[in-house]
Order: sequence, then C-alpha cells, then structure tokens
Amino acid sequence: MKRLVLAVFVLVALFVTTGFAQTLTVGFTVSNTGSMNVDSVEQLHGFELWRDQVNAAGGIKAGGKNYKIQFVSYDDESNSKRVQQLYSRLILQDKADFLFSPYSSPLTATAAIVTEQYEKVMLTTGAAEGKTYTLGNHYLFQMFTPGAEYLKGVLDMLKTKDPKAAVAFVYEDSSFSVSVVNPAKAYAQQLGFNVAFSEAYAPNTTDFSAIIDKVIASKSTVLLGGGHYADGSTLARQVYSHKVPLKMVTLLVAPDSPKWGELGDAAVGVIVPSQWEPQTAFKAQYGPSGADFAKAYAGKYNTPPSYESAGGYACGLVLQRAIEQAGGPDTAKVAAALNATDITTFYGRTKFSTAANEHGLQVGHAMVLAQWQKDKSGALVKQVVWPLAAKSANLVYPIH
Amino acid sequence: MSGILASMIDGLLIGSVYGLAAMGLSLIWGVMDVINLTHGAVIALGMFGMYILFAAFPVNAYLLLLPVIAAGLLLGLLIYWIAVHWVIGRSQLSSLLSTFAVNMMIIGIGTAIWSTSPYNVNFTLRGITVGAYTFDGNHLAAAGAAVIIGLALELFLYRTRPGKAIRAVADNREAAELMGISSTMVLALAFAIGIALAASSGALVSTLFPFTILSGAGYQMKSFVVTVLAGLGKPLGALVAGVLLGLLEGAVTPFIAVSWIPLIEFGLFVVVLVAFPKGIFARATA
Amino acid sequence: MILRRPVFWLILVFAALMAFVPLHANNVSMREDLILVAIAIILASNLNLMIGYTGYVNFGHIVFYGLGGYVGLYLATVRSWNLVLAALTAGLVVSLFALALGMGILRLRGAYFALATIGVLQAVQSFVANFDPWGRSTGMYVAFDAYERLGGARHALWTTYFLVIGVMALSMILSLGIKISKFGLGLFAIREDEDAALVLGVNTTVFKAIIYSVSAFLPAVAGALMFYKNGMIDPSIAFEFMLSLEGIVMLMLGGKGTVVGAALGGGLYEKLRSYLLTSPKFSNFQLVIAGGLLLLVVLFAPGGLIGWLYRLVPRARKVIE
Amino acid sequence: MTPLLEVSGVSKRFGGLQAVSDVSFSLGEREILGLIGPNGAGKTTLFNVVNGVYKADKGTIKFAGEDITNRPPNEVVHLGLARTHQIVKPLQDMTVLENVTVGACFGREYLALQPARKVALEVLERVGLAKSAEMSARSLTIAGKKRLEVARALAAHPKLLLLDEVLAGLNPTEITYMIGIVRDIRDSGISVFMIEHVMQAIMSLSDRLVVLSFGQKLAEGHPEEVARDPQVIEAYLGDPDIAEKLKEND
Repeated sequence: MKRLVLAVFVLVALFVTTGFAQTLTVGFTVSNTGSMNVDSVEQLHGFELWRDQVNAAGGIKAGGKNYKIQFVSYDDESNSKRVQQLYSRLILQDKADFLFSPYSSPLTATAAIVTEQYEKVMLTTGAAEGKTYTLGNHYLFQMFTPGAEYLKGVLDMLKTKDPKAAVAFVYEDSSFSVSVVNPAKAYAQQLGFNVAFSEAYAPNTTDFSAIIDKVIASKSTVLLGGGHYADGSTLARQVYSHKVPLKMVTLLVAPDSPKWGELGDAAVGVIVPSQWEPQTAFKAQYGPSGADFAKAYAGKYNTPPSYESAGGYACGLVLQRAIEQAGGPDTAKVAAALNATDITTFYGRTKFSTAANEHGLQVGHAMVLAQWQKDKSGALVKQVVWPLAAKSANLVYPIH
Repeated sequence: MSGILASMIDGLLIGSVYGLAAMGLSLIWGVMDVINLTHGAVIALGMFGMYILFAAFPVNAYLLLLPVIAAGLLLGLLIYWIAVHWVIGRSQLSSLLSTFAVNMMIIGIGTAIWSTSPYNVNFTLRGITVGAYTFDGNHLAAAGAAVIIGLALELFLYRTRPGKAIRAVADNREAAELMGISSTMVLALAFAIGIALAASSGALVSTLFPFTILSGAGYQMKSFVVTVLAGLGKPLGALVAGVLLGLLEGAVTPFIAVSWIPLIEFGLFVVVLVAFPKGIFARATA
Repeated sequence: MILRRPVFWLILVFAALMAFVPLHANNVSMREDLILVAIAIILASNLNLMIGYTGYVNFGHIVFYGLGGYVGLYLATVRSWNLVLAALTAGLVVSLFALALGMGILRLRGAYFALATIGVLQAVQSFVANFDPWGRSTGMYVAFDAYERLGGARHALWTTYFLVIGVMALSMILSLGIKISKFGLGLFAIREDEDAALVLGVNTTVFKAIIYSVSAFLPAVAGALMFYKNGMIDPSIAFEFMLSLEGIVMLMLGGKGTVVGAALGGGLYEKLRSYLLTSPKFSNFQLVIAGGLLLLVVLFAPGGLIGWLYRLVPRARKVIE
Repeated sequence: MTPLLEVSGVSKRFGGLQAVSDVSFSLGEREILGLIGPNGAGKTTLFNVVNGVYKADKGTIKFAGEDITNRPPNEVVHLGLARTHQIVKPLQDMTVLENVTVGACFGREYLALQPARKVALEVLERVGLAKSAEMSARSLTIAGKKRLEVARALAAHPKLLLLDEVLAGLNPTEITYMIGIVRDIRDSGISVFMIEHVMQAIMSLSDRLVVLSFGQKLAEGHPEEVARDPQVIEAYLGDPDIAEKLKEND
C-alpha cells in the first residue's frame, strides 16, 4: 500500500512538474566542418553554457510558468546553401520557438531570409555585417557591433602613435570583411593616412605570397584586414615567414581565438578588434558578471572564453530577459520586448535599432582592441590595449 | 630586388609543385586514356599522410616523402582494382564516372575522420632573404623535391625495363601485348605511379599551406590546366608546364588583383583546349 | 504525336500531384522538401539532353543554373521586373550565352569536352566573383519588399513553388518531345557515332550547339526562381561544382537517355541526400554512400534503374520512355 | 552530257605522307565505277575527300553540276551523294530500323519522321533486313552490319552511292547476295562508285575501273583493258595473291 501511494505520488509529482516546466526549442546550425569551424564551435559553447545554467536553475520563469530550454542543431558545413534548407527544417519540422544565427555574416544573412519569411525571432551573433538589417526585416536582432565600427578604434589608436603610417588593407572578399574594410578605408583617408595598398582575396585562399610581395613593394608599414580564422591564421604565418617589415598587424576575428597562441612567434604583436575580452569589466545589470562567466566557461571547457563564446552566451541572456519581460514565448510579444531592450550585461550594452530602414541593428555595444603579447614568463597572452580606459597592458608598437 | 622578380620566383617555386601534381594526371591519362578524377582526393590524402607521419615522426618532413610515395603506390593499386580495371576499354565516360565515384568516397571518409577543418604541418625551414624579400625555406625545399621526383620519374620511364614497358603500352597497347608485355600489369603500375605522384605533391603542399580534405580539388583543377598545356602522356612536359604556369601567375599578379587569376587561368585553359586539343607542346609532333 | 504517349500524361499527373498535395494539406514543410526534388529533376532532365541524348558529358551544367539565378535576381530586384518575366529573360540570356559558348567548345569531343566544361564553370565563377554590379563574391540579396509585390513572403513562396513545378513539368515534356522527334533521332545518331551521323547527313555542329543551348534554358529559369525564393545568391552557391557532379550521379542512377530515368534518379537522389544530411548517424557518410552507389551503377548497371527495368520487362521500353 | 561526278587534280597530304596526288576521273549516270589498288594506295582517303570527310589540299570535285569541293559531308548527302564505310559504323544502341530512318531523315529529301520510317522499311525489305528491323544494330552479324551500311546510305535516296569494300569479310553466299543488291541499286537508276578487293566481283560488276597506287592514278578504263595493263600488274606484284587473280580473270 505504501508503495502504491509512493508510486502515485511520484507520478503526480512528475505530471505536475512537467506540466509546469514547459520546454522551449531553440534552433540553430553549427559549422562542425568547413572554414568557420573554429569560431562557430566557440559560439556554440557559449550557447550551451547558457542553456545548462538556465535549465539547472529550473528554466526561464515567465508569466508564472517555467520554460526549460532544448536545442536542436545541425551541421551547416559552413555552406550557405545548407543553411537555408536546415533553417527551414528547424522552423517547419522541428518547430523551433526561437532561433540563433549560424556563425559568420553570409551564413546569417541567408538564414535570416528564411526566418523572416516564416516570421520567427532570430538573435544573430557572430555576424557583424550590417547590410542584412537594411533589407526590411522585423524579427532579426543583432548582438555584435556592426562591421563599420571594427577598425575605427585601430585607426584612432594609430593616429596617436604614428600618423605617418602607410596602411595596407588585405582582406577576405566576404560580406563581413568588405563591410568592415570599406568604411575603414574611408576613415583612414579622413584621418590623413596614406592608404598604400588595398586588395581583397578570395575566401579559402591559402597561398598569400603574391599579395605579400605586393605589400612589400607598396612599402606599407601597417597591415589591416583578414577575415576569419582559417585565412587569418594563414596570412599571419606567411607574413611572418616572409619577414614582411611591418610595424603593426591587425586582423579581424582570427586572433581572438585561444587557438591563435598555437601560431607561436607568428602570433606575437597581432591586434584584433574584439567584441569582448575577459579583462573588460562592465557592471552587469542582468546575468552574471564577466569574471563569473569566464570562470564558469573555463570550468566547463578548460579554455578561456573568446568573444564568440561571450556573444553566444549573451545572446541567450538577452533572449531569456525578453521572454521574461514578454511573460511567455509569444513571438510578437518577445519581438516587442527585444525592441525595447536597453541593458548592460557582462558583455556590455545591448540595444537594437528600431528604425524601419535598419531594424535590429546593434547600436548599443562598443568594441575593444586586444593584442597578443609575451608576458614575463614568455607565454603568449592577449591583452586589452584600447580604449585606454579599459587597457590591461600598453600597446607594443612597432612589433619588432 | 624588384617586386615582379620576387613574385615570379615565388610563382616558379609553387609552379614546380603544380607540375609534380600534373605529372601524375598526365601519366595516367597518356598511358591508359583515363582521366583520373580521384586525383584531387589523392592529393588531399597525400597532405593528410604527411600530417600523420609528421605527428608520429617529427623528423625533417621532406624525408617523409618516401613513405608517402610508397603508400601512394599501394593506394594506386587498390584504386586500380576497385574502379579502373573493369572499365578499361569501355567508353571514357565510364572511367570518368568510376574514378569520380571513388573520389566522392575518399572525400566522404576523409570528412568523417578529419572533418573539413584546416590542418597544418608544423615544420619550418629557414628561408633565404634577398633585400626586402624573404623566400620561404619550405617553398624552396618543396620545389627542389618536386624537381627531383620529376627527374626520377623521367629516368625510370627511359632507363628501366618497366618504364620502357609503360612507354610501349602508351604508344600502342596491342603492339606491346604482341611483344609479350602484359598490359594489365603495366596499366596497374602506371596508375599506381600516377597516384603516388599525386600523393607526393599533396605531401609537399602540406608543408607550405594549411589544408583540408577538400583542398585537393584546387590542385586537381590546376593539374588539368597544366596537363592540357603540356599535352598528354608527357610527364616531363607537365613539370615544365607547371613551372611555366607558376611563372605566369607570378608575372601577372603584380599588375592585377589576385582574384582575377582563376579567370585568366581557366579562360586560357578553355581557349588552349579548343585551339590545340592535343596540347601546345604536342603540336610539333602531331 | 506527343499526346499519344502514355508518359506525357504520366508527367502531367505527376506534376499536378506535386503541386496540389502540399497545397491541399497546407504543408509548408513538405513543399520545401518537394521544391528541392523538383530542382533536382529539372537539373537531371536537362543534363540528360546532353549526356543521355547527345553523348556529351557536361561537368559544368550548373553554370546555367547559377547564371540564370544571377540574371533573374538582378532583373527581379535591382531592376524590379516581374518575376516571371525576369526568369524567362534569364533563361533566354543564358541560352544565348550557351549557344555562343557551344559553337566554340563543342568542337571538342569526349573527355576534352568534359574538361572544357569544368574550365568554363571555373572561369564564369571567377568572373562573377569579380563583377561589381553583381556584388562580387558577397553576392546579391533580395530586399523583403520584393516579396510584397507577390503578396508577401508566404504567398511569394507558394507562387515560386508552383512556377518551379511548372518548369519541372516542362523539362520532362521537353525531354519527351525531343526524344520522339526527328531532332532527337539526329542527337541519338551523334551519341552513337558522331562521324557516322555526319556522313548520314546530320549537321552535327548545329545540332550540338542547339541542344547545348536548349539544355541551358530551363535550368536558368529554375535558377532565377530558386535564388529569388532563397533571397540571396553568391558565387559559391550559384556555381557549386559538387551540385553539377551530383546531377550526373542522379542521371546515371535513374538511367541516362530516358525521360523517366532522369526524373526518377533526380527525385530519389535528392530524397536520399536530405535523409542522409539530417540523419545524425549518416550525415558524414552522405558522400560515401552516393559515391558507392555511383560506382556500383557504373560498373554493373550502366543503364541505371530504368535500364534494369528494361532488362527485367523488355516491353516496358515501349511505355516508359 | 556532263558527268555526274567529276574529280580533277585532287591531292591530299597527311604530314609527310602524300595519300592522294593529282587524281582526276569522272563518273557518268547509271555507271558502276570500280576503284582498286594495293593496300595503302589511298582509296579510302579518296572517298573521304570526295564526300567531304577530309578537305582536299588541291583540286576540285563537281557533283551533279555543283562544286562540292570541301563541302562538309552532311551537305554532300543532301545533294545526293551517300556512302558506306569500310569499317562498319552502326549506331550500336539503336534499332536497325532507327539506323536506316536516320539515313532517310537526313538524306537528300530530308524527310519528316513518319515518311522516313516508311522509306526505311522499304529499303530494309530491299536489302533483306526487314525481319531484323526491331533488333539493336549491335546484335547484327558482320554480314548484317554490311547490309545495314548499304541500307542507311540507300535510304538517303542518293544519286550516287560510294561503297567502301561492302564485300570484305563475307562468305560466298553472302557475296552473291550483296552483288545482287548492288546490281539492283544500279538498275534503280543510282550510280555506284565502289572500292573492292574481291577481284572477281569488281571485274564483273564495274563498267569501268580506276586503279590507284601510292596515291596516284595508274590506269583507268574497261576492266579487261586495265587487267592487262603491265603497269597495273607491276603495282600488284607486292601483293602476288591479287596479281595471280588478275591473271586468272584475263
């Protein structure tokens, strides 16, 4: 009899808890393979840490209910054609309630078309290109500072150190890098720099010797550009092995990854515009502090978080808060809550534009600059060097 | 030193690796009239072969070419028996598709093992600096190795019995059979050597650039261009044409954006193919 | 007369089912799967005109699909043309391009032609990746208001779906029409022995150029529709060499030279592929399985599924064309 | 009366080999002209130049009053000059009927599919292949394939037929049958220009003979005159078998 009572009790308890703790499905694709692999997996780790913490805390509490988070994801092979097929599947077959973006601008832009066609909220992270937000969407929200801002800080910093520098732009011919470099080129000229050389290289380029020979011939003294991890790390290696006489090298995205240290001497001195660094201490109004996040992340993955990881985690936080504010997972209400969002988390300020011609564009968040330096023991570490207010070390200039 | 000269030297160095890759394609095409579409996949396997060997035995990477070549020969025999032997004598479409099928399988298995993420062979030789320009030590070594392997093949074809048998079969398969040469053995051998050449060129590339399992495709395309420029069944011609292609790339890049190179190369390829279907260098003897 | 062919009516019934089943069930997910099946059938059917009918292996067939996508998207978004008009214009432009190109490269035979088509694909891709009006390697995007003209995104997606199904039906009818025509007979003669065909009076140069151009038209129209539906285009997805090669696999699988075989191969392959792609166990082995299938077909059943059916039931040859 | 075919001063060279040099002859309506000569004399090359497979380096070819020098083979067929091949070229994976229909469709009258099929059936009847109409060309015997060659050319409704060794490789019964077909063709008003190694047959069939050796015309005339020509016998000495046969025929 006792047993029966116990069994009934357990069943009822199960029923009650499952009744209260509903499950929300968040869908996205990950580049488990292909050129975006390294960055994309770091972003995934950010997502996963957020999910695990939410579920451990009993789910998102909104409108008197608890919502646990469940992920559905597929490998997009870093291929934008797959992305559309898979996001359609996530929406239609897997009935995802909310979506996160894949990693990288072109993949995100293609996914955005599908999510917008089916009117699903998608938070984009790991995608800084801004053109997508001018196409007239309503359900897209960008976590990253748009590309146009990426290299402005570097040029401002260079202006203080070496106003006579001859600048070379060598960048991937991808929507993200182009969206970064075009405004940067204009800004460099506006600041009075000599833009000595500028050339885009095809995505998946592995042999940079022709371009490097041209950089040398142009007598450039600083190099700005890059694209993503695969091409950026290759470019840095070859710049190093060809002993190009440069005083500064700034590359997009790639040097932010903890894997960058594996390049050894080729890694030293390289600067990366970053969405976030563990050293930047924002006062979080919502969610964990930067230190807590970094500690939890390192505890789970045995490596410090990159800004892709931080972006992934912050993406979850912002969605969580919007669901709480909306009082449930209703798409229109959550979208409205996101439109009204203006908060500071460990990741910095987040605010989305609500103007019709750039809806969802990130307008609150700001960049920092990090440089790979050797510490006293000779180990490679990434230090924040700009803005000066947030710096953790002085800029090394020139590199050699 | 001027930028153009430096660029041309860089082109020449990488061109010899293109040439080595093309030698394998050219040999198989010329001897057995099979366009080997496993070429790119085998080049990629050569890259990963070097990666695995270097991880196990971190000696001078160029010494590891020897085991890569040996493994390439075995792989070549295997592919020959799986996909080529049965379609010899059938239409060219059959061998085109059967080798392509093997290509898909290799890429598929490779993707399952290594995903399509980039890998590196962390081996660096000291470069040579001339003025502002430094020529990468690995590029110099790889070019040297490519030329040595190419010349070794030429010696093999002209100075040894099996080499002469290969040339005889390439010339006239029926006549060679009448003279008591087993064409099956010779075809299998030629195919194996072609595959070994492709694998060795992949191994050389792996010491220069990062690579993925898909990287072979680009070198396969270059091999087509080089083979067509050189004319079929002329392995040494392929080596020379590869070097010339590299030189051409080096000579034009100072003046135009690098992104135009494929258009020039493949445009040239199509035009040459249409104008001289037997190859530019083959015209004199045709 | 084409109306007397059972296959003609089979095609119509098939297309009608493809169009109305997802509509009736209002099943968007089914529609998204079927549109990819339709695209596969369009590509395989038109490729069949070259490989199956004329005996010329085109490795770069996808170039027509991609160029059609670019021209169509450019006209429909940048120039704000009506979608159907933009797609038809894209087909026409690409066909003319193919005609001019064909005059040159169709002088080559066998493997040399096959190689030239790879060269063409690479050269065109590289050109487009450097072409400013089409957005270089970052491509072009459809602004969402472009869908408004078709009554909003949801409506636009159904419209493009029906158009794609229409193109699919046309592709199969075109294949059938050519197969039972004098023009088709001339093509078959070229496939079997080009020199003999010439001596028998077939103007091989003109026939080859025309079929090359014809085989470009519907894929280009389909490309325009599909990339409009997808909302964006860039060189790497427009000119995907792998898709070009998969077209050949589909054709070999179904049975080259037959109308039904091309469609069957296209449909089955796409179904298999999307199953493998999303199945956690096999997603990595998609290529291995496709490659293995192709190898088996090439070595043991060069006639594909339809060829196998013919051998099993010889009378099927009369009905299933 | 102008001759149907008039070849004047035709030469063809391949690299270092002068395959045909300065050959002239003519062929009248309803005539059977034989072309003989030792192996490698350039007979098939001459055929190929006449019907436009090869371009002539020098010389002109007139057919039915039109200059057809260097016109492509497909146009030559439309004018009414069809041919067969020494090494048969059946369209392997097509049926016998389809093979012959191709000939009718793209021949002199450029028939539509339905009438072409009717013509093809008639022609198959004439060459005795009617029963094999639905077989694939691949499955024919060598004799069947030779007849198929002739049928395809005939279906084009030519004024002149070039026959390249249609008797080679046939057994005596088949040879007799084929000779009957050739006579029948001529009787239906078609001129014939034929290469043949079966001496007895060509001697009895031809109205006139042209002899080629090393690409040059050695002799031309009535078969009996030609056979007695010492130059011709000399040329065939490299091939004693045939020289012997020539004498027998004498």
